Amino acid sequence: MQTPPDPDSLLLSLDGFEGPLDLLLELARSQKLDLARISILSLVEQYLTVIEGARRVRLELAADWLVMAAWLTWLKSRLLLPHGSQAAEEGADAADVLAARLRALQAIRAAALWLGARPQLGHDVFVRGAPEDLTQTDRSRLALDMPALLRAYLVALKRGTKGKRYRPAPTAFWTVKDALARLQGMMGSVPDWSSLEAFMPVSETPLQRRGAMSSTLLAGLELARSGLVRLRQEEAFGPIMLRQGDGDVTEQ
Amino acid sequence: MSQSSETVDTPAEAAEVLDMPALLRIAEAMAFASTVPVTPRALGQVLPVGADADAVLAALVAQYAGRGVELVEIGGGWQFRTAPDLAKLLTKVVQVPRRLPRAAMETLAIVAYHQPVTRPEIEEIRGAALAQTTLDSLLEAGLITPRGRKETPGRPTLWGTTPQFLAQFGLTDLKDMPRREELLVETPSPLSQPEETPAETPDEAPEPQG
Amino acid sequence: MSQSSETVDTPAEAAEVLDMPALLRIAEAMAFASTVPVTPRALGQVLPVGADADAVLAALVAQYAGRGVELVEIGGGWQFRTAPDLAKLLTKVVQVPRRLPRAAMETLAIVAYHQPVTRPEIEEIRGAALAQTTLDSLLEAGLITPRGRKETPGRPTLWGTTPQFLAQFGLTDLKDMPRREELLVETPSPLSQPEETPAETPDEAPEPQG
Repeated sequence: MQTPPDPDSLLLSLDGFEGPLDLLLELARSQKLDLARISILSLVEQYLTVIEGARRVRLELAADWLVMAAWLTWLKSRLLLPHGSQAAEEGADAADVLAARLRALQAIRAAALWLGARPQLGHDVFVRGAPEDLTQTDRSRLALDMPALLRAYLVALKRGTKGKRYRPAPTAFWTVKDALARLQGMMGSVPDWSSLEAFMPVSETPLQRRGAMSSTLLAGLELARSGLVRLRQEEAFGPIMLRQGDGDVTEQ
Repeated sequence: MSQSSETVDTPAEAAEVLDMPALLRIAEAMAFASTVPVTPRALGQVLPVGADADAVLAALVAQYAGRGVELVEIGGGWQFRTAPDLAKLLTKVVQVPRRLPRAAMETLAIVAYHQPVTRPEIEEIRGAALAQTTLDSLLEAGLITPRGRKETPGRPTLWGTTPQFLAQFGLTDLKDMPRREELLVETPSPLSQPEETPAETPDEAPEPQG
Repeated sequence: MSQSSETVDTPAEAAEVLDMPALLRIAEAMAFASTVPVTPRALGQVLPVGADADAVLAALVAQYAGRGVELVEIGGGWQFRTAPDLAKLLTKVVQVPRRLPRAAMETLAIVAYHQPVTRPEIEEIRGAALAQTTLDSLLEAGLITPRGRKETPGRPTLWGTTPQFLAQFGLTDLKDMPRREELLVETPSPLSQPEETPAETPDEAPEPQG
């Protein structure tokens, strides 16, 4: 049996261990190389000594360390029992499980070392630093399929029938109301027969002009009905003349 | 021997300087791994003291002459490049078909179902203005073609689909397209040609089959 | 070989098939240009009909043996890499990322041997909690990847290694990793061999996706 490592030296580097299993493995490795033949009991005692020492110095030990300590205390009590009892069997089984876990961790640690020792890409070996791209992208072809065409058609129809369809900007027409106001306003300043066109506003388009013509005619007829104006037309399609009326409704 | 002690420290290093294959290995690895062309100056910093970087690079160029990759000078440095005759052989053309923009797809669908159809009619059906670029892209792709003019004021161009359209969609005939009635659960407000089944319209148009 | 006139159309093509230096040029250029290891199958598609891609690759490996750049087998294909002994010189000019810390290397080893494996299982084997930063660093390096979920309560994510893992450590296959018995210098335990033998796990683990 080799002498166990100085617990104080381990205590100083407790933070360096990745959990209780890591510490146990380190203790086992310092005890004997052959993990299969280590004395679990002696390992348990070493761990408990380390933790006990650590608690004296630092009270705020991580829960992991203490849970493992509690379990190992239980294991130690079983391992100390004489052989043959059921409790001693339990202890032996638990010791086997612990040994197996340590071996598994040992294997993983060895695997990590094996991996780390390999020439690593980007660390020890390098691939081409400036690779050439020998692929060309041809986007000349069209990806067309019938479902997409039909979907597009339905979307178009839906939009078209939603009243959002294209309409020309509405034209401002000269209303009868507008024409009435204008006629009444101009009446006093027109002494004799004048063409209906003289009472029309300036129109921008022929359509607007025709609209204004009919509105003014309607307004003139309305005023003629109450005798305020008199209307006259010499021939079919000829110019319509208008003058101020005298209240006589009967005159044509 | 002691005279040359200023430039060459030990006999072992002197041997290293003179060993051209070893220098070529270093230059080769560096030119390969470097992300930028390797200048003689950069190589000189890696080679043992006393080695002639220019000479090493020249030897490396000679070693790779006529091979599948060659060391070529790029902007004052040296870099491995695929031999031009092999670049053609190794270049893979990856077909990435384009999708038509949504507006073009809708326009194409309307032309297919309503042909022969004018641009204002397309706008009326879509409920949106039709950009000239959209029409142009369909023309360029050879999917639509003019089919005469409509005898209405302004005599607008009538549009129809092409044999290329049928080929692109894997159709033998426009009649293979689903009928409008099959597509629509509720018939939308009838447009300029209400009772017509659009798929049958091309009968009077030029033959679609190529 | 020229007798097989069915496969070889002209004498010129037959000559091309037989001309090993020309075939080596093609393989060389392809392996240089490819960002991923070149498989014999991929090379075969570029070589003239009748050429033996495996033989060409073997000849190319021999041609580059001992040089500054070597052709090595990685994950079922072949890739040019700088010779490992030149690392010290090259790291002067090539940026090298930080090495993975011990916790990350051990976690990676556990994933490699026990995949697919859950995070709680990794923590169980290491006997320590797995820091988020450790998992993140392995994911960022592209060395591990999720492989679905384990059908147990909580459905924890299963982890496995990637093709990048093989590339990073220069492995052809997960089977290249040593068996557990080879890793442990001790003689195998005569009494209690645990149920699961971790070193055997990779054989039944799913093949890494290509």
